[in-house]
Amino acid sequence: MESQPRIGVYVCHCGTNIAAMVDVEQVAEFAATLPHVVVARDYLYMCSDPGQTLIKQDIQEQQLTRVVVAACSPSMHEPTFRGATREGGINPYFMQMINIREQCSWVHTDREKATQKAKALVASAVAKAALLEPLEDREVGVTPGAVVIGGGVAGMIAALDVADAGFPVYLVEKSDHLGGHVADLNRVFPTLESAKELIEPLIKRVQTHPHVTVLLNSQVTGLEGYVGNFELQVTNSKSEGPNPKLSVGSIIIATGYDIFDPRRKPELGYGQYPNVITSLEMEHRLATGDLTVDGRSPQNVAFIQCVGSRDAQVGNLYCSRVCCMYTAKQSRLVRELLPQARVTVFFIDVRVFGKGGEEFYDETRAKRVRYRRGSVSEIYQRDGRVVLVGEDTLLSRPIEFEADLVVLAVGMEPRADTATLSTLFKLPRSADGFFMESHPKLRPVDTVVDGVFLAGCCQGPKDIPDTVAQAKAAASSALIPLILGTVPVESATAVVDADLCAGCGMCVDVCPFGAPALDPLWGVSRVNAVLCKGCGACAAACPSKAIQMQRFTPEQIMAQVDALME
Amino acid sequence: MKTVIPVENGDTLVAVRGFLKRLLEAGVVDAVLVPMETPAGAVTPALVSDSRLLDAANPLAPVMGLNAARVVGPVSIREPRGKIAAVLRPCELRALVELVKLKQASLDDMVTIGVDCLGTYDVPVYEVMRADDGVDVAAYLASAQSGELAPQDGYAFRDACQMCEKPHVSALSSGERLGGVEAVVTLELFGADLSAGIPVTLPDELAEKLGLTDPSPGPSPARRREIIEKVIAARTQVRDARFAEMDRRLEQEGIEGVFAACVRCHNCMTVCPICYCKTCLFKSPTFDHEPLQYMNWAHRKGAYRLPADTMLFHLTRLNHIVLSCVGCGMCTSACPAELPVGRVFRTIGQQVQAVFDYVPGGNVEEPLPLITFREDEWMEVGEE
Amino acid sequence: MKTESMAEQLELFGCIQCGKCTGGCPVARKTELNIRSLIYDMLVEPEMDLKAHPELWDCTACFTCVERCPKDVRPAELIIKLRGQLVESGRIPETIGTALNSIFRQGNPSGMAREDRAAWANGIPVKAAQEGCEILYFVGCIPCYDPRVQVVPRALVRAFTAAGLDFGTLGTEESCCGNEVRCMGEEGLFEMLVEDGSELIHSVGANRLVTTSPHCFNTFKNEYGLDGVEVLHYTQLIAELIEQGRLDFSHPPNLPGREAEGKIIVTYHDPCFLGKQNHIFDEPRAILKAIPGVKLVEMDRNRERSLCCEGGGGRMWVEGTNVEERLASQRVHQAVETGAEILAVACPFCLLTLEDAVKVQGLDDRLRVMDIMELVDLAL
Amino acid sequence: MNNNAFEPKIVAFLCNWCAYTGADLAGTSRIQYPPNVRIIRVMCSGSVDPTYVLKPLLDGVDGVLIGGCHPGDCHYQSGNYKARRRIIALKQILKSAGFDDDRVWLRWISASEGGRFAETVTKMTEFLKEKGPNPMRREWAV
Repeated sequence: MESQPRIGVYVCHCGTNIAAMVDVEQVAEFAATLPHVVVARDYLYMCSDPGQTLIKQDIQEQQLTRVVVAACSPSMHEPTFRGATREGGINPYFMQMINIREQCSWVHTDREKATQKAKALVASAVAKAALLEPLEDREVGVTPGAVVIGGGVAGMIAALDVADAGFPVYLVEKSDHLGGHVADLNRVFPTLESAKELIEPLIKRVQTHPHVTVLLNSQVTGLEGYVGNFELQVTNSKSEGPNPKLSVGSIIIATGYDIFDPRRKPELGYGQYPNVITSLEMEHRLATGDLTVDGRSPQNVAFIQCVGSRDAQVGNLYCSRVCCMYTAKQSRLVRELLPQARVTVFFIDVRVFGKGGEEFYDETRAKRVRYRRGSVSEIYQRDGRVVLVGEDTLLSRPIEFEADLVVLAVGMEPRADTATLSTLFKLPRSADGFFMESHPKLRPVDTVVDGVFLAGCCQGPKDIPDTVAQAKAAASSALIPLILGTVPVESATAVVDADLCAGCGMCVDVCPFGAPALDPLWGVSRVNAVLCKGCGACAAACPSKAIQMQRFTPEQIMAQVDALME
Repeated sequence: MKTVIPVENGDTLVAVRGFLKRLLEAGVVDAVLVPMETPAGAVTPALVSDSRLLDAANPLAPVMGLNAARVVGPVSIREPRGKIAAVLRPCELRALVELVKLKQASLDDMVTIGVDCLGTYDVPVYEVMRADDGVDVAAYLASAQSGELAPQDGYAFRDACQMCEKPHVSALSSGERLGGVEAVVTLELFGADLSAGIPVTLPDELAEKLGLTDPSPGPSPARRREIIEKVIAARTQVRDARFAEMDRRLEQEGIEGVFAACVRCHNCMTVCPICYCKTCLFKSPTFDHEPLQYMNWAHRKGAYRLPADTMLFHLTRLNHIVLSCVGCGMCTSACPAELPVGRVFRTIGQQVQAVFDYVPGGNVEEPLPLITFREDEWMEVGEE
Repeated sequence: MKTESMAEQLELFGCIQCGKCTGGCPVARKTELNIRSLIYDMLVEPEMDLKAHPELWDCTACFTCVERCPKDVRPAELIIKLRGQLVESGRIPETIGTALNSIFRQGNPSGMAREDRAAWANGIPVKAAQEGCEILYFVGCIPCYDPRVQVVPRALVRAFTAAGLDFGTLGTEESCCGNEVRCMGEEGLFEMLVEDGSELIHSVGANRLVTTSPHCFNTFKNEYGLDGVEVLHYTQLIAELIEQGRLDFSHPPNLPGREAEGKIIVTYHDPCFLGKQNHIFDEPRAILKAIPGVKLVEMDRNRERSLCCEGGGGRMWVEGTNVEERLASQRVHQAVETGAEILAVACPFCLLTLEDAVKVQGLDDRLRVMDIMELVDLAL
Repeated sequence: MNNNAFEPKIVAFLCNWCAYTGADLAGTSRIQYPPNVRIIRVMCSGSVDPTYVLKPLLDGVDGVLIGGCHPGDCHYQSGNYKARRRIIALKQILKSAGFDDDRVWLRWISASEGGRFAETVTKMTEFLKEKGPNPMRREWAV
């Protein structure tokens, strides 16, 4: 039996993320007054090396036996602080995290109340920490292999990297062909390379790779299991036969994007005037070299940027990141195809930040593509020509601009089936509707679901180089469990106090995993820890609390509740 | 088959004892679990293997000191076990069904002998009766024929009995249920002239072993039904009035008002046939609080009732067992503060049981409501 | 005038100077009004000299700028606020002052007597809403007093009666809704009208409120906060009655003086306050399509791209800085181009401005301007 | 008692996979909600013992929220279905025993429903403000 616990409390500023709305110093001062707390500190970034060192040093110098970290969500940094606790020399499960960022500073505006709440949460964490028990890490084997959903550039690159590492990959593609949107493009910026030449060798490599199984016309319709051992139900829209079930260790989502439908900006007349086309339609025209309108070569070609992007009216607040560059590309190609035509780009801002972007933009203007600042407000028809109505904001003058071909630089949107996949995979989406990464800076390809990674435009608009970079990042993250061969699993399991157990078997009845079973000899429950997933349904069913969930024991939970009542 | 255990000289009890003895003597069972009169005259269940001792058996004694389902568990739950016949009242049989679901008792190799219940007295009342006026057994048994179930003058039946609307048994083999509590063998007192014979229903095979081969009509099923309905009607009236009154009290005073005088002796839990935990949660380390904790609570509310968590105990016990509560009322009998524990549990119980359409003690095949679920039920809950 | 606090209050800092507001502004093309540039001034200059901006009174409050803004800035609200500054300091065109004064005293902008407000209904039985009714019919100032427009409420009453609706009007207790008052920047008067109006409307207990004018409709729907009262423009209610089969057209409209045979070709002009501002485009068209013998044709500029008639935002009472070029004149020519013989409208202001333009442009023999309700009435 | 000044205290038991993650999402999305809620993370709504709900209620907390995955989405297959029955039973017991069972809310909130979480807390706070403090806050004899 250990003596009284010695608790250290660490309150994180998270830069200003927490400190701006929560008086962290005051929280730390308060924490120092709580029972068993021997040291309480606040620090700029607890997760940083110096922050972790604080914890490690205190464990050693102050003989701490418990650590409480008040910072961000445990889904962010629980492993970090468990690591620090372990390195400090005590069991990593003696660390209790409490979330005062997502639950406090980011959602409240009253500093005093937010601080009050943070204090209560810290008190409850301290109360629980005093009752923590040590646990051992546990792990299970991994099914070697990955599923990649989406056969565009992102999906193919990711699939190839995983396959090249020697693991089987199932590439699940909804349509009847690989290549995604890039397959519909003509040339790509800034190299003006043919998209065909880019994509076709890639498709070929995927199709012939011995470790890649391509499933066309297929969709994932069911998902079970967890990181290391997923089982996916795949439905093939073209075949009647039994649907394959895929068993893999990790999953990469690369489902891409939809193109904005400019009919949602009715003032631009798309769908009404045949000479108002989308940039994608322009790609097809450029591919065939036929730019004629009603059999005539257009003399005045106008491009309108930001259609469906940066636009609260259609709910898309984000910049689609590629339109400026492809507009520069298309406008230049038009100039080359129609040397006599006047080509004008209406823009709000020009964003050509990628490698070679600015240089490409310079060359485009040098080729006499005219950039006019001011977005077009509406388009109507006059004498068979379309009239762009807007303001040249540099001239500060409303203008009517007659054109015989107008290209709407449409942006990207989350795919229509994002909601379905989001539900299936339990993946949150960010405010823009795209899938949300775990952390915008530090975990850009991870999701909140362990073992599920994001690649390409399903996470947000990006160009081909960024897509490929993210796909390769997703592949290497997805490979980690496959290469390790094991993944850690929930260390906390249900445990039975045989002296208390009356053998009623309710825990057995409520467990979906068959973890507890009645011992035939003694008539008491025993837990098979390998099968236990740590949900705690058994503990809730047990009236005498003979079976309990580690880390969520009734003593711990009631101590937390009690501390919150103060 | 249905037959009648013949009664000689109007001594019904001797006929019942004879029937039980034959069970042992014919080797049908190894022991009989039955209420016995101790040499001092008290009545208590015993497991009897020597048929001679059954001369002290008295399953018709109008007293209930405990719910015998509690003692069936330990003698039946594990292999190896012998064959047992257990003589039980309807509320005991129902509790037994719940305990079987909770794996606290087993019906394997068990001959349940259900006896219609004419109402029982609490032990202290019964003791006073015995000492002062004597127990008028003849009048008590005669009430079975008329259905005019009344306590002896100057005494009252147990509170739970007064409002018991499930006083009768139905044989598993008979096919005619009458909604009674099921048993393998049933001694059907209602509607019968017990001074002449005791109607019994039992499996043919068993009847043969016992030499009860003479099928006898006994009272007509219609007559029995009529009497049972009469008893139920009277009891239901009492029950509903008490439910209504208790509902009112709970609404006005809250459970904390009704149980205000609780002394936390845990007797209600100890005598409850359904409270099966080895150690009650409230006696376990989970509720071992630190002195500082008590001090905090005292500071928080200004004053803090001790022992701590008294209402939490009652509400948690409601949570744990109210869906299985068979209304035997032993809790009320055992309460030193004379709180209407049973009435509270029955009043709340029938409302909660109705939510899940669950009848405790009905059928061992029906799962306990809280360990099962249907995906498509209560779809609106949680979505608001 | 100091700019900073107003820029903050109106959230002008979200502006990215894309120019869609000025680009779409129907009067920017003919006057000095440049709302984008005004916003820019507000953002970068500490002070603004309002005297230098007589064009502020050119705005028709069509709200195209608000409809187009990709950043949820509400440019028109800046104009309203700036006008408010002018109103506060008393620097307003005389005609505007007269209109506001009349609203304050008589409850209407036209200088008419309050007790004559119900005169439009002379000879037609109309229940007083104060007695209780399901639908409160808010007639509006122009429909009450203007002899040209009065036919519209009369037609509406006939249609409501034919459909068996339980409706009533506020009679002489009805006062100006304040939509134009707000647009002209007289916030204090507007608040007073809202307060009195809300109380009066709630006291009736009707759960639906229907208006003749899209202007009244807009202000009740978006500014009053009438809890528990559904606000409808009459085109919504009439379309609903037709849909439910409660209004039966017996014959094509009997157009007096029409000699041509065959279908009556009608084009429809979307009023700003109904279309751009409240996105009611389909119901008026549904009514026209339901009238037997009518063929609906569209002008190139329709729905979201409709052209303002220049009657809103107080412009009924002030000419603006460019009287030569009138949008209404452009509009009637666009209507003629479709080959329509009737330009249907659903707004009292549009009815007056466009009909005026037809006369000025000498198009009387080619185009008639009619309210949708006139056509409905002639076909019932 | 002036109800405007009354700030209800809510204890929320949120399942790790859906509701707790939804609360995290409300945070990362900066969706504001009243600071009246105190969250206790549990692995599954199916692990919430009614006693954990009763204890704070008797101690005077004004509301208890139990948040789990939507039906069909339980990380542990069926924990939320069991929670549903358990909480329904608990609420009926509370109601029958003379308590305000509407101080106990069971809500399904998915990991992607940050907005729904914030809205639930907002609604519950408003509801409890309207309702007034838990009388148990002042009763010592329970």
